[in-house]
Amino acid sequence: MVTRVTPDLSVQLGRLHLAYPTLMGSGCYGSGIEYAPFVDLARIGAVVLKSVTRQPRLGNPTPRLVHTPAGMLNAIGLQNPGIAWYLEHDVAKYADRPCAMVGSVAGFSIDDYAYVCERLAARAEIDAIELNISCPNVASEGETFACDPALTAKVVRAARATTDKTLIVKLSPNVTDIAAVAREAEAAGADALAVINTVRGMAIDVEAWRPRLGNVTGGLSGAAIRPIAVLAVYEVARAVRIPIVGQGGIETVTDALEFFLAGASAISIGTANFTDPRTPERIVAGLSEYLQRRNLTRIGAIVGRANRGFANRQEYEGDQG
Amino acid sequence: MVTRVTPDLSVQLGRLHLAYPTLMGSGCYGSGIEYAPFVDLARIGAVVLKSVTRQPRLGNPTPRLVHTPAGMLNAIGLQNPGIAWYLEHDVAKYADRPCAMVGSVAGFSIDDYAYVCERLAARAEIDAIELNISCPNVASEGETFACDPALTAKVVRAARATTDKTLIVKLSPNVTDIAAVAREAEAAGADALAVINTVRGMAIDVEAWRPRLGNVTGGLSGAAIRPIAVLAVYEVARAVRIPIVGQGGIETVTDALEFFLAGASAISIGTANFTDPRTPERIVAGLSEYLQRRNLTRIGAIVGRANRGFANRQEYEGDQG
Amino acid sequence: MPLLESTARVHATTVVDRRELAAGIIVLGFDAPELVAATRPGQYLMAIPPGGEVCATALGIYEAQGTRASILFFVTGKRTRALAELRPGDALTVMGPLGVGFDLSGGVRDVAIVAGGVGIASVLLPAQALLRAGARVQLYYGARNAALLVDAERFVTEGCELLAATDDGSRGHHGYVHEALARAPHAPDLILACGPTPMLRAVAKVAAERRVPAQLSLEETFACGVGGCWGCVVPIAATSAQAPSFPPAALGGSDVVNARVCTEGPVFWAHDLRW
Amino acid sequence: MPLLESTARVHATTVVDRRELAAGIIVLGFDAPELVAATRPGQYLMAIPPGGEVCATALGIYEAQGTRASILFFVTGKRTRALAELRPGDALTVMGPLGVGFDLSGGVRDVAIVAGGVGIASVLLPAQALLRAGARVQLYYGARNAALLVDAERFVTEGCELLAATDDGSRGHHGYVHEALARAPHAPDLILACGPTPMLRAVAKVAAERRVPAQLSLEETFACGVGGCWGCVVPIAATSAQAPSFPPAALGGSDVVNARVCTEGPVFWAHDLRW
Ligand SMILES: Cc1cc2nc3c(=O)[nH]c(=O)nc-3n(C[C@H](O)[C@H](O)[C@H](O)COP(=O)(O)OP(=O)(O)OC[C@H]3O[C@@H](n4cnc5c(N)ncnc54)[C@H](O)[C@@H]3O)c2cc1C
Ligand SMILES: Cc1cc2nc3c(=O)[nH]c(=O)nc-3n(C[C@H](O)[C@H](O)[C@H](O)COP(=O)(O)OP(=O)(O)OC[C@H]3O[C@@H](n4cnc5c(N)ncnc54)[C@H](O)[C@@H]3O)c2cc1C
Ligand SMILES: Cc1cc2nc3c(=O)[nH]c(=O)nc-3n(C[C@H](O)[C@H](O)[C@H](O)COP(=O)(O)O)c2cc1C
Ligand SMILES: Cc1cc2nc3c(=O)[nH]c(=O)nc-3n(C[C@H](O)[C@H](O)[C@H](O)COP(=O)(O)O)c2cc1C
Ligand code: FES
Ligand code: FES
Repeated sequence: MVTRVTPDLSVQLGRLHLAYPTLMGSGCYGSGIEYAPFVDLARIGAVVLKSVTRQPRLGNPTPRLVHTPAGMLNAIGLQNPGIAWYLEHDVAKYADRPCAMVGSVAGFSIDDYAYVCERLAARAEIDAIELNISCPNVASEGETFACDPALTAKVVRAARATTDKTLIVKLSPNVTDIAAVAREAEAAGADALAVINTVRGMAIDVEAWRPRLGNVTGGLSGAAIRPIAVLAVYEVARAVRIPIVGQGGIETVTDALEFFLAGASAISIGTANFTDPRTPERIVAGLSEYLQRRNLTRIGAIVGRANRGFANRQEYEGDQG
Repeated sequence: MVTRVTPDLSVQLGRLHLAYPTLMGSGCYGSGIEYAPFVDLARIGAVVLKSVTRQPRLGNPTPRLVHTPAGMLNAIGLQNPGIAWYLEHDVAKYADRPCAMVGSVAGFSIDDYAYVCERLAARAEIDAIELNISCPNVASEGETFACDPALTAKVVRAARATTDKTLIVKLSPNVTDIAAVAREAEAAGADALAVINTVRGMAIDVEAWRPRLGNVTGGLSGAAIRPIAVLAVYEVARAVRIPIVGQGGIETVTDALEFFLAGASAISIGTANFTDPRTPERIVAGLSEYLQRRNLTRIGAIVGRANRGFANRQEYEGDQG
Repeated sequence: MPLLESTARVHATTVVDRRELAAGIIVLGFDAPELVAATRPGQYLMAIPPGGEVCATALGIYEAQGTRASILFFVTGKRTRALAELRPGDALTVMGPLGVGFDLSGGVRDVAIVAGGVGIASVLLPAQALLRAGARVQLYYGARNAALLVDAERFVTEGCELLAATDDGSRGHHGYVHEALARAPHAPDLILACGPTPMLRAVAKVAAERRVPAQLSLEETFACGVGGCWGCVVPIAATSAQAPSFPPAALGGSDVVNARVCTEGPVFWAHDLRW
Repeated sequence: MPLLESTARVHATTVVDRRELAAGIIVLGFDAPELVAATRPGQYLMAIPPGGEVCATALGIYEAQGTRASILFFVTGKRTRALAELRPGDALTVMGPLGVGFDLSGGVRDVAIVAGGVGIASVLLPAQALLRAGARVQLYYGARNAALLVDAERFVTEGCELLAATDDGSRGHHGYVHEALARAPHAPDLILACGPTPMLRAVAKVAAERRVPAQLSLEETFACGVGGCWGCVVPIAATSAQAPSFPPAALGGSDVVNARVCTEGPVFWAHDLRW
């Protein structure tokens, strides 16, 4: 006998409980408020806020965006008012938040990360912290932390020491072995991993003979990078036990399912919001339908099931009924 | 006064002179013979042959191909009859070749590469050698050489010692710093660099709960990876003085121009032949028109011109007339 | 969480009217009474092309009256090609109205509107509003040739004085539209302009020379269109009323901040721009 | 360089006829006399969809007579959707004919053709050839329901005996088409089959049990379609006449090699397959 119950889509990332397994990608969704006229924020899991740094940043010169086949390049350059102003003027707006708010921290030194993380995590309006150690658009100012396992370990350890709130570490695809970086982040105390940030890329204006982006290079996102992201999640899932927030080109429920099956416990939607802000609610509805059709009661049941060969994940329970 | 002359599209890669700056990507164009009913091979620069290894290889299990947004994943697994059989049965077919034939060498040890390179380069029918040290689809059998600058140096030095013919070294995008690998390849004696091979990726069948490729992972090619490839060429061009064969998602003359402006002296077309085998002749015609429109007499005039900031290339001569 | 005081919404509408004004220049009319009620002159919308392309596309709100709104666009790429395939009866989803419009307060009496090419799509509503308020409206309208001066007569019917300019001289002034503006015998009270960036820069220069305040509707590559991605910025004076909230001390002597064209704009005062 | 002895070419043709046989099942007819002259039953072509999608798409050559050839396809994804938009007068580029067809030599008298769904597109030409040669042709034709048994009557008109099977029992045998074949009172001389892989496996099993030689037209994901990429392989017996040139010693005791469906196939003898 099969009873059709509404499947449980909730997910636990460290101490953070989300009603839906859908996060909105940092830098793509502002503070969430910008999207409030178009979506019911109570039906998404969390907004990951735009990354904030210790000092204010004016960001990169325009143009900051280029559309490319099945994707786009961006080079925003972490424009933000700096942590002091942010705490004073912006954070209070999230007091009555309808979904979880994840603060995103960026920086240029280990001390930067720890400093900003501590202050941001101290605020009640912020439910968890994501460490953006993988932004490809500020590389001129220093090596990307997530491209070096040892640096990753150090920065995660420093941030970990400042807060008990859930710490999500965002990894870069611009490496040879993402699993090695993931292992260091886990060992250093990360509660979850965001996989992946954008892939480094460039486009050239062939009439003007110059790069299309003011910053010369940018980060590639959207459907074009989905196969790269699915593999990254798959490899990281086999290397660590902490949950993964899969992202990179998720547009439809089928795309989202690829990430869950590859080993993600939750997903993040960035660029697809620019196609249609109704994308998150369509994906949530599609996940419910899919689980019901297969007689599964919770999203956790499919996490990491693309390959029965890996043994270090506990969600396996098979189709039921 | 402006005289419209047919621009010179020829290019020199080490000792190899090509009438057209268009190579057909290894593994995408068979031996060239397969495409002879559909294109005039005399109007392309060179065919880079399917990679050959020391021992015969049956290749990866089916499915070997998956279509993805603006691209495709492949995991052929270097199916080939091995160098001995290849020399005996296949190479003689190229005696009356209408364009240059570049032999592609793959392997699993430095000795493999040197062994196959020496034997293949000794044949008069083979005009140059490309070292495929960056195939992502046989990784289970050992590290990809092009992901390690030191290994790259060793394998290039070993191959270099076996022949005076032009040696093109094919680099992988699956690294943090492709310029570092490029510098090692140049120092070890490469005459030219092929930039880039495919990007590692994966796709999952969400109904069957298994990877779509028999090999689990594969290499992503096509327009989706073009921004990644353009950046790789741009970075390598600033690191080395030897010519670059740019590739990754070139479908139109505009795409080709991006690569020349980024710093490629020649381009390679792979996946776009699957869309339409007339792609190479369209691109050659388009390059001629573009150069004429801008009163340039040779393709070399635009190489590396996307950024006037780099000083180590000699082709700069500005729009003429 | 306090919502923005925004009247913008997602509107699932139906195309009721399609006109091809010239080769590759399309007007699509659709029923969207709430959008019409909320729209102020100079605002735009994000149109979601059928088929799920990567990003929605920003288009001015051309007409807005009663229940009917319309968009006017040039077919330049994938997304406008997809929109051009829509026929009456087809579904069309739009988000809007978005951005700040033109500031038509202050009782201006004599206004020059400058439109270049597709810029015409954003100036009908301000022209109508000004005419309703009793102002004199001169439309300086430039295009490559006469055939591309689409709907010019429509503006005359509404009550505008038309001053055409074409690159090939096939109608009106032979040359750029800002040249016609520069030569006008008396300066207007206010200039409103929408068109390609080089035209807007030239208009700003003429406005400065003639000491006329000018509002420019800018175009940048957009991603979100709603202020969420900070991809569409233009440098403006930190002292501008449109400057985003930012710590003044952070500017290190510079008086420039990056404002979002989609949200702080698309209309900016020419004297505020630092581009 | 010695060319392959190939009659395949790129043909720039024009659509002259478009029929929708059922919802999402389209036949496009086009003029291509050289293609028709070169085509053997069971061959296919690569159709280049308008709009420059990533890969051309493999489709059986459905009809080929005089100057007119046609393709019959199900709209399943991007590429077939693009082809479905073509109308009479539109340009269509195809490459072909490609692959080896069915082997109809040997004077067979009594043939069972098994077609599942879109597999029907590859079996009209062999049916016609066999009928012309005086053979009895039984068409075992399976689909989800009666409406999807497209052009069934056409085959009857040509002279085939039709044995339908539908998943929902709406016409003919209620169940799979191979079940109908398994129950046939006498075994045919030869079986030809084209359809989904599970159907082909089932047909191969029936053929083996009844000791009838069977030729199966396989489907795999293609990239080049011309033998250049080795992406479309299927394992077959190394002893098969269709096995690609390969050093026997290399097989290490295995008797299996990977053959390209696009070039060594798409038609293989069932007994050669090692899938
Ligand atoms: C606030 C605002 C309001 C606007 N209002 C209107 C309006 O009312 N009507 C209107 O028509 N437009 C308007 N635009 C412009 C419109 O948004 C863009 O032109 C539109 O997004 C075009 O989309 P597309 O996909 O059709 O073209 P795109 O593909 O974005 O192409 C646009 C241009 O870029 C070029 N291009 C595209 N890809 C490449 C490439 N790979 N290499 C080189 N060049 C390339 C094309 O040739 C074309 O000229 C407005 C823009 C803004 C910001
Ligand atoms: C030799 C040969 C002959 C053939 N002859 C014919 C013929 O005569 N007629 C015919 O109709 N077909 C034929 N086919 C099949 C045909 O080539 C393919 O079905 C066709 O390429 C479909 O292309 P498409 O882009 O429209 O669909 P695709 O996008 O390739 O989709 C095909 C199938 O894959 C599924 N799919 C696509 N993308 C995804 C995704 N991201 N996730 C999950 N599922 C997905 C779709 O649902 C669909 O069922 C033949 C194939 C071969 C090899
Ligand atoms: C315009 C834009 C801005 C972004 N800004 C940030 C950022 O500030 N911090 C960050 O961690 N990631 C940033 N990202 C990366 C996204 O959060 C996301 O990881 C990535 O785009 C891949 O997902 P997608 O393909 O769904 O967009 C940005 C992406 C885009 C497109
Ligand atoms: C089906 C397929 C097979 C390939 N096989 C090889 C190979 O054997 N050796 C090699 O060096 N590169 C191989 N490549 C990589 C291509 O030569 C090329 O570098 C890459 O696909 C990027 O270019 P493209 O986007 O134009 O295809 C293969 C690519 C494809 C799509
Ligand atoms: S387009 Fe996203 S902030 Fe303007
Ligand atoms: S599809 Fe390329 S070899 Fe068959």
